[in-house]
Amino acid sequence: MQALTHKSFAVNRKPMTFWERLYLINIIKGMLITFSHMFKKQPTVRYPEQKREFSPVFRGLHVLNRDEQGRENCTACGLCAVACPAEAITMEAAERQEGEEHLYKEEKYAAKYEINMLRCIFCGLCEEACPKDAIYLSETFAPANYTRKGFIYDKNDLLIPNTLTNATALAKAKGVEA
Amino acid sequence: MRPVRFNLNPKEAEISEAISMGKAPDGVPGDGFFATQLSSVVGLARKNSLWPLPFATSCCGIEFMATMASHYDLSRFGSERVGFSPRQCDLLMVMGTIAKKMAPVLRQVYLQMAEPRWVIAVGACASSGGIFDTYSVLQGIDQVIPVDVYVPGCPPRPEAIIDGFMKIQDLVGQESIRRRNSEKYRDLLNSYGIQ
Amino acid sequence: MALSNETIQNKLIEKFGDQVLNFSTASGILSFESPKEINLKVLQYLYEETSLGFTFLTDLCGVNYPDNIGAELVVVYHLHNFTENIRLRYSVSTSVNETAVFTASKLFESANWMERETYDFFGINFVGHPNLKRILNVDEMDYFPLRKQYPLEDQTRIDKDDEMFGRG
Amino acid sequence: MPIEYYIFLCLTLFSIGVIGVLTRRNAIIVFMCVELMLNAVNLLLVAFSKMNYAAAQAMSPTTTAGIDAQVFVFFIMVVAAAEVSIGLAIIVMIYRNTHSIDINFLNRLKN
Amino acid sequence: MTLLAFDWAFIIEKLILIVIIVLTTLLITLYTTFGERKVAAILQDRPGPNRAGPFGLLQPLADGLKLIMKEEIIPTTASKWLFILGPGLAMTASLMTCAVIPWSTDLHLFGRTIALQIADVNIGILYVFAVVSMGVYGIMIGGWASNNKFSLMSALRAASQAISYEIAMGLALIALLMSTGTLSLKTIVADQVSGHWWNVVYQPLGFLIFFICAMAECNRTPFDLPEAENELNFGYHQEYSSMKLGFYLFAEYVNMIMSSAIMASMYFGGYDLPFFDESTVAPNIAAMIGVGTLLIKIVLFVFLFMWIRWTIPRFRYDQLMNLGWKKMIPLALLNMLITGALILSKL
Amino acid sequence: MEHQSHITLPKGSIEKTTTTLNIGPTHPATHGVFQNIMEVDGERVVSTEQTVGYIHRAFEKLAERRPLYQITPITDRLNYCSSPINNMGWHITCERFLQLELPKRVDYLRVIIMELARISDHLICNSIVGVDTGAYTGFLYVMQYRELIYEIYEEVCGSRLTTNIGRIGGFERNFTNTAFTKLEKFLNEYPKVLKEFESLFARNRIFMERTQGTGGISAERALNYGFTGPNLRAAGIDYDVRVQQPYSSYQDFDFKVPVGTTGDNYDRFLVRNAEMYESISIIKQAYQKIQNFKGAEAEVYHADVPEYYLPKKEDVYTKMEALIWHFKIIMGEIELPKGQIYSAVEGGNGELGFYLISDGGRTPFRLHFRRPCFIYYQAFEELIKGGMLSDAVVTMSSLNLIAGELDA
Amino acid sequence: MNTLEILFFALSALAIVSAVMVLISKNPIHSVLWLILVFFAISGHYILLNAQFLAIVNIIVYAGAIMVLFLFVMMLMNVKKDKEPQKQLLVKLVGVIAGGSFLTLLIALVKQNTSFNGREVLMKEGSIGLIHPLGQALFTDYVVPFEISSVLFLSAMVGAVIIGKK
Repeated sequence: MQALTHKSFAVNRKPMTFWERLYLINIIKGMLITFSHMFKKQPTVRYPEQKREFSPVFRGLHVLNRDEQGRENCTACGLCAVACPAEAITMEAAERQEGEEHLYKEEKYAAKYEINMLRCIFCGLCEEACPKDAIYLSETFAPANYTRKGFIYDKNDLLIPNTLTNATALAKAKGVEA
Repeated sequence: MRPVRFNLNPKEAEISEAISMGKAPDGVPGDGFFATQLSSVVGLARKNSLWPLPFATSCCGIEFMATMASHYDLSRFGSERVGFSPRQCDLLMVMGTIAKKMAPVLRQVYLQMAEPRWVIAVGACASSGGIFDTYSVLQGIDQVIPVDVYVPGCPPRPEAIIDGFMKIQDLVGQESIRRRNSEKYRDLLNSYGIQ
Repeated sequence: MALSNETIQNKLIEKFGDQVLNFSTASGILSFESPKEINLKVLQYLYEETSLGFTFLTDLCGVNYPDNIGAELVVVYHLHNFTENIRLRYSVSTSVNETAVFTASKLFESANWMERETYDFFGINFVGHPNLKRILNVDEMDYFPLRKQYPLEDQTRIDKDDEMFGRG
Repeated sequence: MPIEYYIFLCLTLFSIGVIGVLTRRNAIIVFMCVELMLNAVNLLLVAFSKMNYAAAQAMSPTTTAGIDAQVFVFFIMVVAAAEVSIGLAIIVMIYRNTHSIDINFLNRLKN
Repeated sequence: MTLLAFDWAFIIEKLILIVIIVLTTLLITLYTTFGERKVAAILQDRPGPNRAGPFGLLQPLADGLKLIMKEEIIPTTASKWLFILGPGLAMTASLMTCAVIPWSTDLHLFGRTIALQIADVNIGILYVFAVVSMGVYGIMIGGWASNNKFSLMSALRAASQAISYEIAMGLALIALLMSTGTLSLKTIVADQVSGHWWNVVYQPLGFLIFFICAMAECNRTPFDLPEAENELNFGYHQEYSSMKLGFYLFAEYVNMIMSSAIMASMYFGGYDLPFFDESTVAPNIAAMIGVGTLLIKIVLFVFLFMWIRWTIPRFRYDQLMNLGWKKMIPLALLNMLITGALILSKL
Repeated sequence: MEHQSHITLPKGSIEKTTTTLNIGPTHPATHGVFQNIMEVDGERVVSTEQTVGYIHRAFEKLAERRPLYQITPITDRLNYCSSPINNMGWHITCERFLQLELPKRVDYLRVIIMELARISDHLICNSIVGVDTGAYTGFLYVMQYRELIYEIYEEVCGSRLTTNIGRIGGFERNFTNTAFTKLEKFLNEYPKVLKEFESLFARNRIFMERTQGTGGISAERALNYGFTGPNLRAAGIDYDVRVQQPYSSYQDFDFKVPVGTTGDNYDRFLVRNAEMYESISIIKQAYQKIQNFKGAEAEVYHADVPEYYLPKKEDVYTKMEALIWHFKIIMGEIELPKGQIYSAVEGGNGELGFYLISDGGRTPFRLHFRRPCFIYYQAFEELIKGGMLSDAVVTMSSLNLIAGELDA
Repeated sequence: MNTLEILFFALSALAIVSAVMVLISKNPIHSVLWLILVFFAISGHYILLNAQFLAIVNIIVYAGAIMVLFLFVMMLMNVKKDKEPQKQLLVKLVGVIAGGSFLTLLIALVKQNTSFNGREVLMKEGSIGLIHPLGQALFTDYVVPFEISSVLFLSAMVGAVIIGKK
């Protein structure tokens, strides 16, 4: 078949030279390469003791956001659940009662908000779908567990620390070491 | 912009809830001092010499490669001897989607492993089916074999796989040497139809 | 030079008359249909006619239109002429009750598995195929999962409830 | 050690080889029994060599009487090795053509 | 010198020596497995096992204990006795070689002269050769008894490989024997100690052939076809679990150490420390220095084995056979001829 | 007496001279899950029957239930060694279907990401060929640099392997400076490592003998079997979608298409290796072009298509119109035009095609993936017939079979 | 009974028992393994007789090469125990009786022959079994047969290869 483009070039497939036929030269060359690696710096991240910084956009465990007054942002609109390709998000909406204004930002809130981390594929679509600045992914990766029920993260596990009551924890969550 | 960088409440794994643990029922005398000592020594040996059998079917297998490779190096935990012979391995690492066509094979591999054996389900697909809630995919390998540790993520990053591996190590280290002969363990296997 | 969509259309009409129909061009690819009886003839003509030279079968797949009574199942061929760099889409349709379509695996080795896949998904029976059996699904499966009437989700699941798995 | 002991031992081994040749049908086993017989002979040869050597040594301490027997054993081994290589090649060959190593079956090669 | 001298003190002395040598070999082997993992790791830019004990030093013990505590599986279709015999044979055959290795000059203890060699057989090299040719039975029997097609295939590979490379190995040895004129390892080493040069200087090609054949006999990459984990999935020992598997894995390393020791003794002066006059120190100290020297040589050879393993790809079966029959054997013959010619020309 | 032409076999003798070997589904050589039921005569392969479908996940059915943007995570899991190419391929298909015009900078950014993905794909394939011939170390050397590629992905999209990178109309966010720094680091260091990797294998006689003349296929047969990508190029046909039907502004780049002659494993190895060098050169060019953008143009990372590209978060929080669009896109209420499209990109393994049929609903009516692996794996029997078992293993890895793509 | 006798009888018993096992094993692989044991026993005898060279060569040649070949061929053919059709019982019986009578006859012959009476075999001593005198003999008196045997061996090798190639 004729050439389809003028961009092609043939790969280097020249026959073995005499020295290459002897095996030894190239084997020794290879051995020198491996030997030189003995003195190279190991790139290894010794994980439990040493942790690599993830990128600021890393898609790990979710968090539910609060505003500056410590109120939950989520209004249980369900967009995140719709956007989730894995169908991992469950929520139940509830109306905000009198006297709960300091808890919830808007009139509706998520009475129950569960993410099944075992189903979740950490694609980040929920974060993108949220119109209320409520759900974000964090830089913590989801830890392993022994049971399936250890992966149902409910609201308490997801909410970020309250600014008003627990400022130190929030600072920690923000990664600002005091 | 993200409000925080970290989620501070990742769920702690309760080792007592693992299917292979569980407290002895009341009235059963505990092991003697010697047996306990032996158990802990053997546990120590076993946990540092877990030879994995990578049952890698898809994406998670690629991350497992990264875990094995120089950047994360699973061999630090004494488990670089990756074998594909079920007889020789201690830890079945199921990584990737297990389709219904594959399920009998997986079960067969599990049956061929020598006791004591542990199973770790790496990734969403192996643990629960993940996004593939479809007619052809097994919704979690715990439908066919008992699973000791689940690792979430799709695929989990190498740190997460190592985290799961260390959970298994904790489990292995605490296991009594008599457990595999116990009634409870037999019941567990029976519940999966394994004699 | 340049083989254009019009040339192909004219040549085809010249050869097969009104048996080739529904010519249209979408995003640069000419597509047309024909009765399923002559699919091999058309493919062979496209392959062997030197001025056409569609010698590469890019893709073969099935589509199910449950609303087109009598032509529920469609087999779509994507052909490619490398030298002229032109693609072609050709489809034949068949009824869901009478699903026999001639196999293209004699012409293209690559059609072998793609036809098996199409059989597996849609139950299109490729006549003359050397080894027509399920390829991706288990042999015991008794339906053709990609037809529109069959559900996507695993029906035997017992652990599926809203609490565990989202919206269900 | 009296020479009779060795003779009896070797005769027993030899006879076992003979019985094997007579009773087994597997060509390879038959072949192996032949090897067994050869070895019995070898052992006997060595024993005889030492018997003669013992007698000769009494007269002259530097004698090499009986060494021929051991040289013969050596040659027998060489021949046995050659025989095995050819024999096994033939058996493999037959097996490839007929899918059998049954010696009774080889009768049929006659016609 | 006969093999059957019944002097009880002598026998006790030898028994103690055997126990010490075997135990030392096993201990070294244990750490060779660890060494292999570490060497592999370091060549591959990673730290290797480092969490069992300080620097991971307890790793081999952990492996061993785990293997002992693991369930024994004998496949129902396997032939039971042979299945058990296989690994035992592999282990015994590889350990038997250490009988003729001269570890050092004589020790003088309790008024006795203790030779640091289990048996100075005057056909030492032939003995080594015989034992090496036994080694393949372990693999063959184990592979066959597993009743598994991959294992069987690997057993066949092992057998044909072992036989083919034994020939070249023997021919390389003959050239060495021609230049040394003795079959006793002790004499060979002693000659090198007293002579000026190590044998490798006289027999460079012979050493190369011997080294390559030794790699093939130990089933090390690039000759690890019987194991070939990517093709045969560990081959002959894939049905083995627990300590029987341990024996197989162990035997490979014992083999490696033994062939290193033999190569060091035959070509590299054994316990001879170059540029060092042993007569300047007390004989016992000289003996100890000799042991140390030999051990260092062994370690270097073992490292070389590992280094090669972690660098190059493995052969294909037919290429391996080609190399053995069409390259190694003619080369060894050529080497023999040249040696003969040189010896004759010197006469 | 009638002469018998052949000897009749006695009872109990073995009729079959070949052995049936079952390679897979869990065999180290089948990266992922395939089953090969091989008939071998000694070590020679007489015939083989491939069984696939062990991780069939019903992608095509799944895609019929998902709006366009939710299909991206599914495409991730096709060829997971180079998922960004799949993502981009899918976005390009959608954009062509919806007739969206993209700014050049987005195209170039995409080219960078796609070529990185191609490098990581070829890198895995070639190093696995090394592993399957028995040399494990080269694999670990280059894997370190795949890790760098992953770090770049992570910087851009937040994930390593299944990237879900990009959106219809552009990227979800602009590349950060860290990403570019990492890219520079990669471009500086990687060619050296590739060179080193090459010298470990390419001229080593053991490796050459293992791969030369094994698993070869002629150009005609390769075409008939539907080969594309590096495997077809190794057989000598310089078909490359990037050149033939340029997408994402590939026409702006100057690169060469390496071709082999015999289509054997060695050619495939060399072609992939050469392509990695070409990819590096493409990335360098693209990076150069990106640096040439100045001012507001240098910040563009998506097309201005409010119907399909999510509005800015700040606007969603504050502006009603943005919120409405946001809802519409997420709920998948933007109806697609009727019609069909076939669009292809050059994936790691060859022509990765998307055949999208829309009936005007919110989800595709039918979406078919042309998975290159699936199509060329048919030829496996022809490739290995008459060769040794070891050749079959090497051939399998040098074909770069990705189970996820194959079974879909 | 001294150690020598103990060793002699133990080795003899081992040899005979193993030889019998070669016969009666159903599985040809087992037969091969038993035969290897016979060869080891015979090598043991050689060592008792101080024929060191022959002892080692016996192991190298018989146990190390020939039997590996046998084993190899068996495995190559994958001969299973039920694959060998058994001879009729009568034929077997006749075979055993014939062999037995043969043995009896030979023993009777030896017993009658008085020339063996009181002849002793020199154990553990004597230098003729060592490599030096043997080599001397081989390369002086027997050099022609030695060379001829090497030619024989070579031709056997070539023959085997040619047969195998067919």
